[in-house]
Amino acid sequence: MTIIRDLTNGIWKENPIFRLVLGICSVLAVTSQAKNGIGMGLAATFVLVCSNMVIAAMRNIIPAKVRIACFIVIIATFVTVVDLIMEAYFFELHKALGIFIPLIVVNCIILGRAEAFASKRPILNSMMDGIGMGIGYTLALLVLGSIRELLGNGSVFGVVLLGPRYVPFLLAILPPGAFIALGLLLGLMNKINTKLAL
Amino acid sequence: MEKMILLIISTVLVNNFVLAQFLGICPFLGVSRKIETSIGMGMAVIFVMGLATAITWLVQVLILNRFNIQYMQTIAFILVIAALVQFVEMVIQKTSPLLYQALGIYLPLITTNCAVLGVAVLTIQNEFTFMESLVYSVGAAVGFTLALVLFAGIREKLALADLPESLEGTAISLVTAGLLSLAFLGFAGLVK
Amino acid sequence: MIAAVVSLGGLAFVLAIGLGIASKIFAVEIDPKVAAINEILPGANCGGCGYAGCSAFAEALVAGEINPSECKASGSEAIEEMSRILGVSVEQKEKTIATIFCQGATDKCKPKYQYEGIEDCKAALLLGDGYKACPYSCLGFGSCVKACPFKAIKIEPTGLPSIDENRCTGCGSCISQCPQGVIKLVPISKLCYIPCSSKDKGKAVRQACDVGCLACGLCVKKCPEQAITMENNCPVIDPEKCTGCGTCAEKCPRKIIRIQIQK
Amino acid sequence: MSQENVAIRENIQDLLDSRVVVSVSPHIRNEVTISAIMYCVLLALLPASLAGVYFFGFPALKIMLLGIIGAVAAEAIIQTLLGQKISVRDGSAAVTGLLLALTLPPTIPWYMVLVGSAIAIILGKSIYGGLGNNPFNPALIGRVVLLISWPVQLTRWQNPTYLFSKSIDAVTAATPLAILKNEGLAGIADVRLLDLLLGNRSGCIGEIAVLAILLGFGFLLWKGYVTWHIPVSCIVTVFLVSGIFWLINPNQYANPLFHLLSGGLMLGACFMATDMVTSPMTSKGMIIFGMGIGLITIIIRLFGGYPEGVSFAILLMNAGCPLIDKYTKPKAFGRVP
Amino acid sequence: MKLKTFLGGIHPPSHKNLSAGKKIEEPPLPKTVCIPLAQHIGAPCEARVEKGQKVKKGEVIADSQAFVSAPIHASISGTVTAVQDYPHPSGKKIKAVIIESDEKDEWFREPKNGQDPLQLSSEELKKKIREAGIVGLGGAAFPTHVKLSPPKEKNIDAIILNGVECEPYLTADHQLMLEKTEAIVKGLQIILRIMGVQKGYIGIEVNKPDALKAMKKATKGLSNIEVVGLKVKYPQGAEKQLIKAILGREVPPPPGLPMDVGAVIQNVGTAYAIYEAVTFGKPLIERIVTVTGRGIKEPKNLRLRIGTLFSEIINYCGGIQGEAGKVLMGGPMMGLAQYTAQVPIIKGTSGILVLSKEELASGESKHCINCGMCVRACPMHLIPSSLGTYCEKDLFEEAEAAHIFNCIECGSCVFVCPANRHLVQMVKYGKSAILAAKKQQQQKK
Amino acid sequence: MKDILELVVVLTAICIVAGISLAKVYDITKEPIAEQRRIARMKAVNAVLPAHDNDPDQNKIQIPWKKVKGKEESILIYKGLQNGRISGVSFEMANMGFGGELKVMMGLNPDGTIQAIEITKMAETPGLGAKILEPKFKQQFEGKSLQNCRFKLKKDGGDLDQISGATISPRAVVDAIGKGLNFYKQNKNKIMQ
Ligand SMILES: Cc1cc2nc3c(=O)[nH]c(=O)nc-3n(C[C@H](O)[C@H](O)[C@H](O)COP(=O)(O)O)c2cc1C
Ligand SMILES: Cc1cc2nc3c(=O)[nH]c(=O)nc-3n(C[C@H](O)[C@H](O)[C@H](O)COP(=O)(O)O)c2cc1C
Ligand SMILES: Cc1cc2nc3c(=O)[nH]c(=O)nc-3n(C[C@H](O)[C@H](O)[C@H](O)COP(=O)(O)O)c2cc1C
Ligand SMILES: Cc1cc2nc3c(=O)[nH]c(=O)nc-3n(C[C@H](O)[C@H](O)[C@@H](O)CO)c2cc1C
Ligand code: SF4
Ligand code: SF4
Ligand code: SF4
Ligand code: SF4
Ligand code: FES
Repeated sequence: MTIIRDLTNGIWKENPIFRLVLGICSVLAVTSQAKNGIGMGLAATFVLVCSNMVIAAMRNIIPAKVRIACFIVIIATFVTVVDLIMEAYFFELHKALGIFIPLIVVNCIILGRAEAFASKRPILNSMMDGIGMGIGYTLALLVLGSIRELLGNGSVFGVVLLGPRYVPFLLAILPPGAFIALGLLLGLMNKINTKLAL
Repeated sequence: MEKMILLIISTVLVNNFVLAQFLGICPFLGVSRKIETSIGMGMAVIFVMGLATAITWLVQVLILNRFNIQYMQTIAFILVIAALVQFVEMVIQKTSPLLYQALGIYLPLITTNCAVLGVAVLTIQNEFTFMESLVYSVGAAVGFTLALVLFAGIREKLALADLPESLEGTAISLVTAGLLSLAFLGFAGLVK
Repeated sequence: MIAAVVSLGGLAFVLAIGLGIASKIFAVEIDPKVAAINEILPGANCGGCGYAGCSAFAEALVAGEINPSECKASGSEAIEEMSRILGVSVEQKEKTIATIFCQGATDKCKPKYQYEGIEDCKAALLLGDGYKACPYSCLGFGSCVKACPFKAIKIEPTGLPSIDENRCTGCGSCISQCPQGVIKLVPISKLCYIPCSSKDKGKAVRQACDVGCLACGLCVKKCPEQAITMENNCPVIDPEKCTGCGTCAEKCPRKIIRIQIQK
Repeated sequence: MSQENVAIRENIQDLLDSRVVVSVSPHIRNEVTISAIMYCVLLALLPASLAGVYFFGFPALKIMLLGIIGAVAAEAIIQTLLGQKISVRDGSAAVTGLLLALTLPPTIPWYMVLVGSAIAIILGKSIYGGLGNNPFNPALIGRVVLLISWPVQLTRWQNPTYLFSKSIDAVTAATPLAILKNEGLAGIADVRLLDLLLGNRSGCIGEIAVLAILLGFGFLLWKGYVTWHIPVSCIVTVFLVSGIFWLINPNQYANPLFHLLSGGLMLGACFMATDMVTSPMTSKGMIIFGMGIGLITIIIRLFGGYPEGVSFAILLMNAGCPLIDKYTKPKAFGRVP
Repeated sequence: MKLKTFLGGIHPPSHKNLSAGKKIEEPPLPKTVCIPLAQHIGAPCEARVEKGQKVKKGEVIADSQAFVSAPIHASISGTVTAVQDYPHPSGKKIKAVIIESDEKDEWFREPKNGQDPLQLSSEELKKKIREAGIVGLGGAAFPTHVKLSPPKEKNIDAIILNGVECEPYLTADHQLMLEKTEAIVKGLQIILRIMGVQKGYIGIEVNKPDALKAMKKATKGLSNIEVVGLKVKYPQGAEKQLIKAILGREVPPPPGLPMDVGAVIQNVGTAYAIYEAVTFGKPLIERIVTVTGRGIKEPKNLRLRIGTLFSEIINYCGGIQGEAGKVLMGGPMMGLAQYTAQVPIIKGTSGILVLSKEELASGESKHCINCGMCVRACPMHLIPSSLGTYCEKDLFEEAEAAHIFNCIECGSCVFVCPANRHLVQMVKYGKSAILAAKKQQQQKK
Repeated sequence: MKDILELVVVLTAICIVAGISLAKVYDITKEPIAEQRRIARMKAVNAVLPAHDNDPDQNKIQIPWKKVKGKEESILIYKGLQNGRISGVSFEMANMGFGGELKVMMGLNPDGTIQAIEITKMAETPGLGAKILEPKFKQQFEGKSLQNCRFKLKKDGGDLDQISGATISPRAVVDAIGKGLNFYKQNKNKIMQ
C-alpha cells in the first residue's frame, strides 16, 4: 500500500515541477519540443531510480558527515552512465539535449529525493519513489513541451496539427516563452488545487 | 582584448545565463526576494564561478585530457566544485565573520546551482583558453547577478501588489522572469 | 581503466583529506539545535525556501522566523521531526476552532455613521469606537481574514465573518489581529457559547443592536449545572460543566445562545 | 455610569442622523482621478492618431479601433474570469490598446492586433492584479511579443498612402532606421528631416508624425499629469550619444537629428516611458530612467540586431525601475543625508 | 520679490469667502456645557468638582500635577450635573464635567487690569499662563507654559507668530488679527520677554492683505518684530514649513522640535490669550471659532465658551442647509469628522465645518498607480505612497525605515492622489500600531 | 582524527567504485559512440557527395587552411571515388550564425560546382534562423559555383534567397559556402592528387 502511495505521490501531490518547482533549468531548456521533453524526462528518471536504489541500499554504510558528497558521486556516476549510453544508442536525442544531460547531476530533485527519501527508506520504496517522481517529472516535461511545440511550431512530436496556414507563435519556443508557459501552467495547477481542496 | 570585451557583452547581456541559457534558475527564483540578499548572492556566485572554472579547467587539462578519460568530466567536476565550495565556506566562516555574513551564507546554494557546473562544462566544450574561460565564467556570473538583482527589485515591488491568488509565488515569478527575458531579447545581435 | 580509477580515487582522496583537515582547522561552533536540524534537512541547498541554503534555513527556523513546512524538499516526517526539535508542540490537544462572538450583522447592529476609508478593522477603529452603534461589535472588514494562514475565514454578505471548521486549525492568528477581541477559540466538540461581546447593560444594547446579549442574567440563574457566570455584563459558559441540556438557550429572551455538544 | 451613557446616547440622535460620513482627514480632494488622467492621455494621443490615419488611411483607423476594442474586451473578460472588479471604465485599457496600435505597422493582419492587445492586457497587466501593479509597460509587452513572434509581419512597411489620395496601391518601403541598419548611411542620404518631423515616411502608425506627438505631449504637460524629466533626459541622451559617434565618424554614423526624429523614439519617450505605473516617482529617478532608455536605445540602434530599440529599452528600464526608486528616495525633511 | 515658502505643498481652493470679513459675534449663553478633561497634549486632568456642586465662570474644575498639562476652568456659572464619559471631538469617549447654566454668568474672579506684564519676571508670567490654562490654539493644544520653558541648552533666537491659517474655509485667526491686532502684538512682546529673545516674526499668507497691513501698522516702530508675507500654499502654517519659509531652517525629524533650530512658534490666537491672561488674569474659557461650510446656512466667526455643544452653535448659525455630508472640527485638511453634533467645543477647536454632500470628496479607492503626485506634494519630502502601502500591509519595519514618524499628517498627499488612496489613515494606523508594539516591548522588559 | 579518516576512506572508496564502473561502461559504449559519431558524419558526407562507390571515410586527407593563433587549422576532406576516379569531394565549413557556431557540410563536383549541402551543426532560433534546415533553402545551392553565382544574399547584392525575418543565419551559411568554394579553388591541385 505504501509502495503505491510512494509511487503516486510524485505524480500530482508532490510533483517535482509543478508543486516543488525544483530543478527547472533543464525543464525550461529542453521543452521547445515534446520529443526532447520526453527524452530528458526518461534520462532523469533513470538516474533518479538508480541513485535512489543505490543510496537506499547503502544508507546504513554511509556516515552522516559525508553523505552529501557520497550522494553526489553516486548520482554523478549514473548521470555519466546515462550520458554515455544515450550517446551510444540515442545519438540524435543526445545531441538535442546537449549540456543538460551532465547537468542532471545538480538537479535539486535528485539530490533532494536522495536525502529526503532514499536515505531513510528500504530499496523497494525508494525505487517506487524514484519511479513516481520520474513519471511526474516526465509528464510535466511532456505537457510543457507539447504546449510549446504546438503553439510555436504548430506540431506535437513533429506531427503537424495546426495546418499550413497557421503562423507559428514563435514566443512559445523562445526562452521567454518557456518561463511564461511554465508560470501560467503553475497558476492553472494552483487554481485546480484550490478548487479540488474545497 | 576586443574578443574579451565581446565575450563579456555576450555572456552578460546577449546570452544571459539565466534569461537565455536557462542555467541557475533555482537560486534565481529562490534568492531574489530581497535586493540586499540578491546582491550578496551575486557576489558569491561571481567569486565561486571564477574560482571553480579556473580549477576545473586545470583538472580537465592536467588530468582528464592527459589520461584520456574525458568521460569522467561530470563526476570529477562536481566533486571538485562541491569540495571547493565547502572549503571556501569553511575558510570564510572562520576567518571573516563579516564576509561570511555578506557572502558565505550563499555558498552552499552554489554547489547545486547548475550554472557553476554548466559554465565549467561549457568552457571546455567551447575550447576556451584559460584566460578566456576565466572571463567567460566571470561574465556569466555578472550576467546572473544583473538578472538576479533586477528581478529582486521587481519582486520587492510585487510583494506589495494585489496579485491574483492562484498566481502568487513561483507562478508570477516565472512569468515575470519570462518578461524580463523578453526585454533582454533586445540585445540580440549585439555580438555577432 | 587504471588511469580512471587512480585519477578519480586520487582526486577524491586529496579533496577528502583537504576538507577533513580544513574542517578541523576552521571548525566553528554552531548551535546544537541548528546542527540537529541541519541533519534532518535535505541538504540539497535548493533555495526554494528563500533562504541561502539549508543551514541558513535551519538558523532561521531556530530563530523562529519561519516554520518547518516552508522547506519544500522535506517530506512530512522530516517536518514533524523538525517541529519536535524546535519544541513546537505537536502533542495532541483537543481541537479548538475560532468562533466569532458577535452576531451584529449590518442589518442587526445599526450604523453610527457612514465609514469611509481603508477596509481594515484595525484602521477603521481609529475613528471613534468603530462605525457601528455597538462599540463592541465586529467591524466586518476582515483583518482576521488577512491574518488566517489557512484561508479559513471569509466575510459573508451579512458583514460578519464565517469560519470554515474544516480549514481552521485553531492556530489563533486571527485572534491577535482582531482589534475588537470578538474571536475566541472554542473546543470543537463543545460549541457552547453566547455570541455577543457587549459589555453594556441591557438598555444600551437594546438601542444599538437587535441581537445583542441584554445581560439579563436569566441564563446564569436557570442553568442547572451552574455552568454560566456573568463577567462584565457578558455571560460565559464553562464548557467543562455544560452538559448541553439547552435550558439557557430556551430561556434567553434573545434566543442567541448556541449549544452544540458532540457526544 | 452606563445608565447615564444611555441618556446621552438618546440625546445624540438629533441633528445628524447616522448617514453622516466619517473618515480620516483630509476631507477634500482635487478633481484629478485616474480616469480623468487616462482620458486626457487618449485626447493627447489624438493628434498622432489623426496623423496616422492621414498618412496611412483607413487601415490605420481600423488597427487603432481593433487595438482599443481588443484591450478593453480582454480586460473585461480576464477580470470576470479572475473574479476581479471590472475596471475598464477607467480608460487605462483603452490607452494601452491605442498605444499598442500606434506602435504597429499599418500593414499588420487584423488578428495580430487582437492577439497583441490581449497579451498586453493579460500578460502585461491583469496577471499582476491590474492597474498599478504591473512592473512592465503593457503596451510594449504586447508589441515586443508580437515582434519576436511574427517578425515578418511586424516589419512589413509601406510608404504613406495618404487618406484622400487617388492611388490605392501601397508601396512597400523600409523605414529609415531599417534602411540605415541594412544599407548604411548611403541609404538614408535623401531622407529629409522635415519629412521625418511631419511624418511623411514609412513606419508605425503613431510614430511617424513627431510634431503631432509633441503637440499631444505638450497638452499632458500643461495638464500637469506628466513631467518633463523622462522625455527630456531620454531625448537629450540619444542626441548626445549619437552626436558623439557622429562627430567621431560622420561617414559611418547618422546625424543625431536623424536619430531623434526617426523610429519610435518620440512616441516612446513622450507617451510610453512616461507611463507612471512603470516609471520612477522622483525627478532624480526619472532622469536616470530617461537616460537609461536613451542609452540602451542608441546602443541597440548602432550595434544591435534590431534597427530600433526603444521598446526594449523601455522594458529594460521598467525592470530597473524598482531599483531606481529604491536608491533615489528624496531626503526627508530635516534629515541630514 | 519671490515670496518665502517651502518645497512641496498644494493649492486647495480656499473657500474662505464664506465667512471672511464677518465680525466676531458672541452667541447667547449656552444652557449646558460639557467640558472634557482632556483638551491638551499631555497628562489629562482630574476633576476637582463633584456632581451637584455649584461653580462659577473661571473656576478651576480640573487640574493635574503633571508638568505637561494645563488646568481647565468652568466656562459658565451653574451646577455640575455630571462628571462622566462623554463624546469627545476626537471620536473617543472621555470623562467630562457637565455644567447646567444658572444664566447668571458670574465670574469666580473678575478679570481686571493688573500690573503691566512687561514688568513681571519670566517665571511669574509663565505661572500666570499656566494658571489661565492656556494651550496652543493652533490645533495641537500643547500646554503653552511648557513650550515657553525650553531646556537651557537650547538657544532660542526667534519667536514666530503663526497667522498663516492655511486651512481652507477657516477665517478665525484672520478675523482675530483684524480685530485684536494690538493685543496680538502685545502678546508677542510678552512671549519675547518670557523667552528673552530679540526677534519676533509674524507670518501671514499674502491672501490676507488687510491683516498684513494691519499687522505692519501695529508693529511700526517695533524694530524687533517683523511681519512676513508668505506665499499662499498649504501647509504653510505647519510649524516646520513656517520655520523653513521664514528662517530657512529645517527642524530635524522627530523627536526634533522647533527649539532645536532655535525657534518657538505660537498661533496668533495663543498670543492673544496670553495677553489677556497676563494682563487681566483671565483664564482660557472661550475662543474664536469659524462656523462655515456650504452645509451651514449663515457662516460666522464666533467667540464661543469652551464646552458649548456643536448642535447649539449650528442652530445659532441658522442650522444645516440641505443634507449634511460631514461635520468637522477644524478645517477640511486636518479636521476631525464627527458622527454627532453633541460634541463640545474644546480649546483646540478652530472651526466647525459642515460640508454638504456635494462638497464631499468621495470615490472608490484604487491601487496606487505610482504617479508620484503625492511625492511632489509632500511637504516633508516623504514617499507617501510607499508609507501607505507598507502600513496597509502591516510592514511596519519598512514604514519606520521610510520615516513614517516624519509625516505631519497634513493630507497634501491624499488631496492630490488620483487613486483616492487613504494615505493619511494608513499612516495614522501605522503610527499607532508601531507605538503600541513599542509600548508592549517596553512593558516586557 | 577518526572522522577525517572516515571521510577520506568512504569518499575514496566510493570514488574508486564509481571509477571502476564508469570505466566499464565507457569500455562498453566506446565503440558504439565512435560508430555513431562516424555514422552521423558519414551520413552527411554521403548525402552531399556526388555518386561514388567507395567509403569516403577511407579516402580522406587533411589540407592546411589558415593559421589561427599560431595554430595551423586544417580541413578534413572526404573524397568520393567512382570507378577509382575522384567523382567529388566533401568537407565542412564553419561560421558564426545568430545563435552560435554553425557548420555546413558541402559536397562539390570536381569542377567546383555544388552537388549539395547539409547543415551539420547549428543553434539558430527555431522558426526563424532554423529555416536554413529546410530543403527549399538548401537546394538553391545545388549546381551553383563561383562562376555562375555571387555568393551573397539578394539583400546584400548577391544571388541567393534570404529568409524573411532572419538575415543573419542564411548570411552565415552563404558566407561559409563562399569561403569553402574559394578554399577548394585554391587547393584544388592538392585535393585532386
Ligand atoms: C514607442 C515605440 C517603440 C518601438 N520600439 C521598437 C523596438 O524596440 N524595436 C524595433 O524593432 N522597433 C521598434 N519600434 C518600431 C520602430 O520604430 C520601427 O518598427 C522600425 O523598426 C524602425 O524604423 P524607423 O526608422 O521608421 O522608425 C518602436 C516604435 C515605437 C512607436
Ligand atoms: C498641516 C498643518 C497645518 C497647520 N496650519 C496651521 C495654521 O494654519 N495656523 C496655525 O496657527 N497653526 C497651524 N498648524 C499648527 C502649527 O504647526 C503649530 O502647531 C502652531 O502654529 C503652534 O502654535 P500654538 O502652540 O500656539 O498652537 C498646522 C499644523 C499642521 C501639521
Ligand atoms: C529571439 C530572437 C531570435 C532570433 N533568431 C534569429 C536567427 O536564428 N537567425 C536570424 O538570422 N535572425 C534571428 N533573429 C532576428 C535578428 O535579430 C535580426 O532582427 C534579423 O536577422 C534581421 O533580419 P531582417 O533584416 O530580415 O529583418 C532573432 C531575433 C530574436 C528576437
Ligand atoms: C503619460 C501616460 C503614459 C502612458 N503610457 C502607457 C503605455 O505606454 N502603455 C500602456 O499600456 N499604458 C500606458 N498608460 C496608461 C496606463 O498607465 C497603463 O495602461 C496601465 O495599465 C499600466 O501600465 C499611460 C498613461 C499615462 C498617463
Ligand atoms: S472578527 Fe475582528 S478582525 Fe474579523 S472582521 Fe470582525 S472585527 Fe474585524
Ligand atoms: S487564524 Fe487560525 S484560529 Fe483563526 S480561523 Fe484561521 S486557522 Fe482558525
Ligand atoms: S500627510 Fe504625511 S506623507 Fe502625506 S503629504 Fe503630509 S507629511 Fe507627507
Ligand atoms: S498620488 Fe496616489 S496614486 Fe500617485 S503615487 Fe501617490 S499614492 Fe500612488
Ligand atoms: S536546475 Fe538549474 S539551478 Fe536548479
